[in-house]
Amino acid sequence: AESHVMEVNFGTNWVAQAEHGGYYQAVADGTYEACGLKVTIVPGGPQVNNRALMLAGKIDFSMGGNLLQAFSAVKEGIPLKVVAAHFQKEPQVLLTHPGKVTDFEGLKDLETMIIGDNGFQSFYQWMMADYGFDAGKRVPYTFNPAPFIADENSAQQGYITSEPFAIEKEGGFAPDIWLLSDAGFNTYATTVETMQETIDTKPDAVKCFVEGSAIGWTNYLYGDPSAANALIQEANPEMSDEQIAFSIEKMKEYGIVLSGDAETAGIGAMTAETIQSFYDKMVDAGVLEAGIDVSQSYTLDFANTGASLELQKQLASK
Amino acid sequence: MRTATHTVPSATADGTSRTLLAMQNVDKIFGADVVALRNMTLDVQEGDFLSLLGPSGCGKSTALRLIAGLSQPTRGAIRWGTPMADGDLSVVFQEPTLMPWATVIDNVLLPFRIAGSLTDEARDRARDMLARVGLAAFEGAYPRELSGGMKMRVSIARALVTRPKLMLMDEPFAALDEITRFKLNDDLLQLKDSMDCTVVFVTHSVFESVFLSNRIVIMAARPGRVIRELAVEAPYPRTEAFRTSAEYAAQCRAASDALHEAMGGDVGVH
Amino acid sequence: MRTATHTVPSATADGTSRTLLAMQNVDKIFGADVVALRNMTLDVQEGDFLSLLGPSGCGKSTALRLIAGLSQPTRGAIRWGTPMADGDLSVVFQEPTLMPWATVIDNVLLPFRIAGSLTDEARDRARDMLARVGLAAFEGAYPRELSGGMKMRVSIARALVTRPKLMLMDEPFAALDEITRFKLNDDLLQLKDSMDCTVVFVTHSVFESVFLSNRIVIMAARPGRVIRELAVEAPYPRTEAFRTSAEYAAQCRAASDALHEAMGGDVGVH
Amino acid sequence: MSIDPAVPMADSAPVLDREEAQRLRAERLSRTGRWALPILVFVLVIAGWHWLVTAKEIPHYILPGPGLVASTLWQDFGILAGSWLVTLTVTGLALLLAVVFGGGLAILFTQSKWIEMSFFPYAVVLQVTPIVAIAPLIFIYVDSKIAGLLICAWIVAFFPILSNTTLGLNSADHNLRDLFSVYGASRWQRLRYLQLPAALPYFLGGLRIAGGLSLIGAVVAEFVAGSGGIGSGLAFRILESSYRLNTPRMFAALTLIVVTGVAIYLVLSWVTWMLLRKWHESALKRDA
Amino acid sequence: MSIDPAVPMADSAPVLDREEAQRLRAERLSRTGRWALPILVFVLVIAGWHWLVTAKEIPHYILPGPGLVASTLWQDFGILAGSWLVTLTVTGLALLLAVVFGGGLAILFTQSKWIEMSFFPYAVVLQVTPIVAIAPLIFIYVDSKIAGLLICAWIVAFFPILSNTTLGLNSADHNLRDLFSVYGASRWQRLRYLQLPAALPYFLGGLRIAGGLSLIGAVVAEFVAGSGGIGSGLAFRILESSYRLNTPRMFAALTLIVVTGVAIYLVLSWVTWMLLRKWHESALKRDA
Ligand SMILES: Nc1ncnc2c1ncn2[C@@H]1O[C@H](COP(=O)(O)OP(=O)(O)OP(=O)(O)O)[C@@H](O)[C@H]1O
Ligand SMILES: Nc1ncnc2c1ncn2[C@@H]1O[C@H](COP(=O)(O)OP(=O)(O)OP(=O)(O)O)[C@@H](O)[C@H]1O
Ligand SMILES: [Mg+2]
Ligand SMILES: [Mg+2]
Repeated sequence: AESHVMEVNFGTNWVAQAEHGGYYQAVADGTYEACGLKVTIVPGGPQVNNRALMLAGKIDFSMGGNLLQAFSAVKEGIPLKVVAAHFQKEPQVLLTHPGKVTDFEGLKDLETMIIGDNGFQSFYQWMMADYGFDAGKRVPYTFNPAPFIADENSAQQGYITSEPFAIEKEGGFAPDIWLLSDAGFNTYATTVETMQETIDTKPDAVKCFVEGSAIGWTNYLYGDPSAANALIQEANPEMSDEQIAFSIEKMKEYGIVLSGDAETAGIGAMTAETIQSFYDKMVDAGVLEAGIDVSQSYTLDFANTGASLELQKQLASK
Repeated sequence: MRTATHTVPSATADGTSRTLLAMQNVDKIFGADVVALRNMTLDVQEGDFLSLLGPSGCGKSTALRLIAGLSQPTRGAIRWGTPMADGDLSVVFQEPTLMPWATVIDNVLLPFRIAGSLTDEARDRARDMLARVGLAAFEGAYPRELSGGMKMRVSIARALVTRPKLMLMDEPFAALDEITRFKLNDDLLQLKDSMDCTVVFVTHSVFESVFLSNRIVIMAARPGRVIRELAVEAPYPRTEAFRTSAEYAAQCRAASDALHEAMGGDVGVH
Repeated sequence: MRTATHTVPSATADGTSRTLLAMQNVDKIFGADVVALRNMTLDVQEGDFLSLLGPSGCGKSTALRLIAGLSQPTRGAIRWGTPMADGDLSVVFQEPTLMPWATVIDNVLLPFRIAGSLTDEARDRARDMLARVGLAAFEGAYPRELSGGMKMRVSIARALVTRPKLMLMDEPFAALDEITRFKLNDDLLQLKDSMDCTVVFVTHSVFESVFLSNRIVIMAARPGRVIRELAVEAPYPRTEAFRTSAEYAAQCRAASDALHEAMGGDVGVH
Repeated sequence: MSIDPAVPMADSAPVLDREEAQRLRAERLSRTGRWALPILVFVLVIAGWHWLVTAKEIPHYILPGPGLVASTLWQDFGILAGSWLVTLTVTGLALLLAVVFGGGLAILFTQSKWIEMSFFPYAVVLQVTPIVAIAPLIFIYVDSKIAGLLICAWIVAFFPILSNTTLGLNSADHNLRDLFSVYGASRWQRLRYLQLPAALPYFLGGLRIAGGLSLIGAVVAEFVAGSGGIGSGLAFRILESSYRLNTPRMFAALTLIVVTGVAIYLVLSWVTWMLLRKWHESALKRDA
Repeated sequence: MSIDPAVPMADSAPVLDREEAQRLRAERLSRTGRWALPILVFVLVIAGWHWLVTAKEIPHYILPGPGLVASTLWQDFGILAGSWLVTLTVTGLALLLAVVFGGGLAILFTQSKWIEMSFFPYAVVLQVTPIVAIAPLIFIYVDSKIAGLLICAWIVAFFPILSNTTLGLNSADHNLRDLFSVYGASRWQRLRYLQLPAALPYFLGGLRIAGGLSLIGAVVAEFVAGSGGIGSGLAFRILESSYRLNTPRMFAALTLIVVTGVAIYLVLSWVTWMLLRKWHESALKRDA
């Protein structure tokens, strides 16, 4: 079987971190290799566009933030497919100074919304359309929380698994957290995207990658993550044990990876209904135009095989 | 004709004139070892038309620059007997030194502009001066459109137009033909007479220096130094008649002899 | 002395010489209306030492540039009787035109460098030529460290060092003192004699033109044109003796008269 | 050397005509070539791009062909035009600031060698500081968004003007400087009548560099300052179309930026030529 | 004008001494000032920074004081040094590329007005294209990461060299050009012996601008190329510390960048001075 090991690469959306733990886990413990893949993880970064590299065929799999871009791809006639969604919920949150606002609606009254470019293009569009947020209040988030800490009247985007930790550590206060998914932004997140051509020419590789990743995630969150963490810290020496522990804890606490469909169909599972309902919501909100055939944007052939169910039962129930 | 002493400024023959300036034991050394001037002492009396005559490279331009305050002596000093205000001085450099971005008339008007007196009268004077140097038709031209001699004439016009107290002229007429040159010689003398100024004049032409000056200082090269001073006794105004007089011819011969004799074989060219 | 016709190149008095070049009915107009040359016709015979004499701004430099091929006639043409290869020509411009970034010796060596013959012999010749113009001590100096006359001498050395077939010289000695000038006059004649070249020489000095040339072309200004041509019959080599001869004085007087007469009142200066 | 030794001496009249005709023809050719060649090259570049895209079957979402970009530009012009105007405004203001504060600093620096040695390093500091890193700081302390944008764009654009103008001011001919000294020119007069004109060719050189940089500066500033929705410039459109995977529109926006840059360059070149053609070597037509 | 009319004519010997002493004093002062003033200004800037941070109680995560930055620099030097080396390497190579391909293009462009008019616009296109937007395209078609990095950095840095060198090559004295024509110089000789030396001051001016830009280019390239962990330069450290809110370290990295930029500038200024001091107005010491 060794001679059949196929090399693929997977572009993430950020530098190595616990939010990519499942993939590193599968690399570290040989899960991918067991089904014949040698996976190289290509970390992303603030200005790095790994998706463009995938479109050009330089990268086999790319990590998607949420489903919006997959819908755009259909609209633009790009043969791109979401093959798995490893985060059942969008872990994106808005952070405020403690006690500053009392509910999600209240965020509108703040003077500054610190939102990154991608966030502005995706969930903020929805916030504007659905809740009436103001585009003019938005300043870009450069992944530096200082402006937020300095300004009580601001809100900042963040991953539930990262920013709250950093802010608590450096700013000395625990920010209030407003989960987007709770407010109705019901997209899958941290998806795995690939080109139709990859699915057509090497379906085994896709299957192996999706299933291996699901197993990897299970092991990472509920088994021993130390080997994956070592890889993460090797790729990103700045990543602290503390931060990793915090992230893992939050992913579990909020059921980011394992909740909803994932509990019955396995980690990474998607349903056509969820996707369609998210799309409809976005159309209603005016973020997307109507008439996109969203069924073109994904395939359930790989994600819902339940490859990790066994392991989930074993580990997660403990 | 007489060889003047040239050490103490107050000891000139003409008791009535006042000393305008005096170079006292001036050395000028460029870099480590190029001695452009060595122990040069020279006085200029008010009203003098003093010519500096000497071989190429003997330090004439350097002396002029020292007087103009454009360069500091390495040793020694330059003293002034009469206070000089800005604008009391004008210079014709050896090169035309025109502003390439300005028209001929603007170049001539520069001194007025700097003095803050750019009046209509100044413009008229500039036009008049351009006409005198034969460039009336070229006031709107740019320097690059002029011939070598025309450029130099603009530079001369610029120096004369302000009627300064002291004029330093470095071979102003070298690039000009004889006829223009004679014409400008006359003009210069007339102007000097009418406005009572002092001229220090560098030239290579013995004839010119005799025609124009009351004092001729002869310099030698390497190191640059004063070796003789001659006085030209002929009275002003000097006219074309003087140029054809026997006296003029005699003075020229004398000056030329003095130059040759003083320089001996060591004339900078071997 | 004789006024030559100046229309047909082949009609010169000396039947044995060949025509090197001929300017035929050349007009040169700058911009819309500055007529620098009007219907200028001039032939240069091989071996000529031809002087252009004329008032400032009459188009002497322009004519030289046309001959050098640096500028194209507006009308008319310049024909060559003898093929000229690269390096057969050298020019002394009215301005020194030295490369400020190169030392004196490197400036003089430029023609060799361009010809691809920068040998030790070339260096020796350059040094020799620098010594002749009195700049042996300055071969390592940069142009800005030289006096005006010294710069011009470097430019002269550069033009002479290659022993060209045709030399175009634009007032090369204007910035030099009489002694240096005489010395270089002699050198130039010697050189010309030894290497059998042709010289077209612009000067303001009647004396110089008579001493040096076999033909003197007198030009007038506005528009620039040839108005007289004189032949100087005295044989070569011409020495210091010639300069003091009665014949020389007579020829000078004749040339000067011709110049004055030909130019009338219209001498470019009014 | 353009001496032509082969032309025979005889037959001068016909030869004259022939030569004049030749001169005329060369002139006409050069006049045509001046326009024809750039257009030809442009057509070739576009054709090459088209060929590349079709021959290599590059999908439109990676590199759209020129036709697709052009038609997108046409269709989306309504959307893009507003953004274009925003970018143009910021670019123009940034260039103005760069001229004022780049040129002004250069003038200050040439007043004294000491000032220059003491403060020039801080200009370099500004030049090399990554905008992305200090933008948050700027936006913490500068309240007005447009002011922040302009500061960012200015930081990107000012240095070439400062550097070139300083060089130019220091390159004034020494003889002319001496002349000004002789006439007792004040600092201001020396600056106004000597140093500034002498520095003009250098300044304009810096300006032509800064023209493009202020456009880049406007784009970068927008990236770091970020404006959403209404009032956002081409940078925003690029990010947006890139996020939406609408590559043709992204290229249309890029095209607008590039066209703007070239237009700025051409305008500044024309200004340069107008100001210098009378006297500076770089703009003179040789001979006549 | 420096003529001093007030000095009396008598007493010349003591006056002479006094004057000479004065000249000496002025010279000594100027020699001391040359070093003392920049250092004084530097100390004042640092002190001002310190004062700002303490007086306004600016929290260290927004703007750390100079002391904190210095100590962080000292402590984290082990981490930062490797990144610094990476950035330095990319900067150096990018500057080299900018010199070769900026200068080379300038030489090509001055060979013919037609070539210049046809191709210069594309240089402007490169200059104004936002790297961020086309970086993905570059990385699609360029396999080697280091090559991609260098292309990005080069695009940022080359234009000032191209533009200034073109200007310089076109500014060679017309009389000298004529001289070269007379001697029948080939294109190459004219370039080598006339145009290149004449362009040197302009080229060096462009180089001093490009020095800083290639550093910026290296930083920007790293942003868009995005390398994580090992082998990544200072840009990555800045982003990372900014992300981690380790502001002191971010400023330590910024300090390294800034120091590098200033050092590059000083080195290039020194090179300029060495090459031009013999002959160019801008570098000449007036008089002696
Ligand atoms: N800036 C300088 N640096 C070095 N040496 C210089 C400088 N200026 C002049 N010299 C030297 O000083 C000497 C005198 O020069 P100066 O220009 O005064 O001569 P000059 O008498 O005016 O000659 P000319 O008649 O040729 O103009 C020369 O040997 C020259 O080489
Ligand atoms: N590039 C130019 N553009 C416009 N006019 C010019 C140009 N060059 C020369 N001229 C004009 O042509 C005429 C002749 O100039 P030229 O330089 O040939 O005179 P010249 O006889 O050499 O004078 P000089 O003895 O003063 O050097 C002058 O009127 C001058 O203004
Ligand atoms: Mg001199
Ligand atoms: Mg001339």
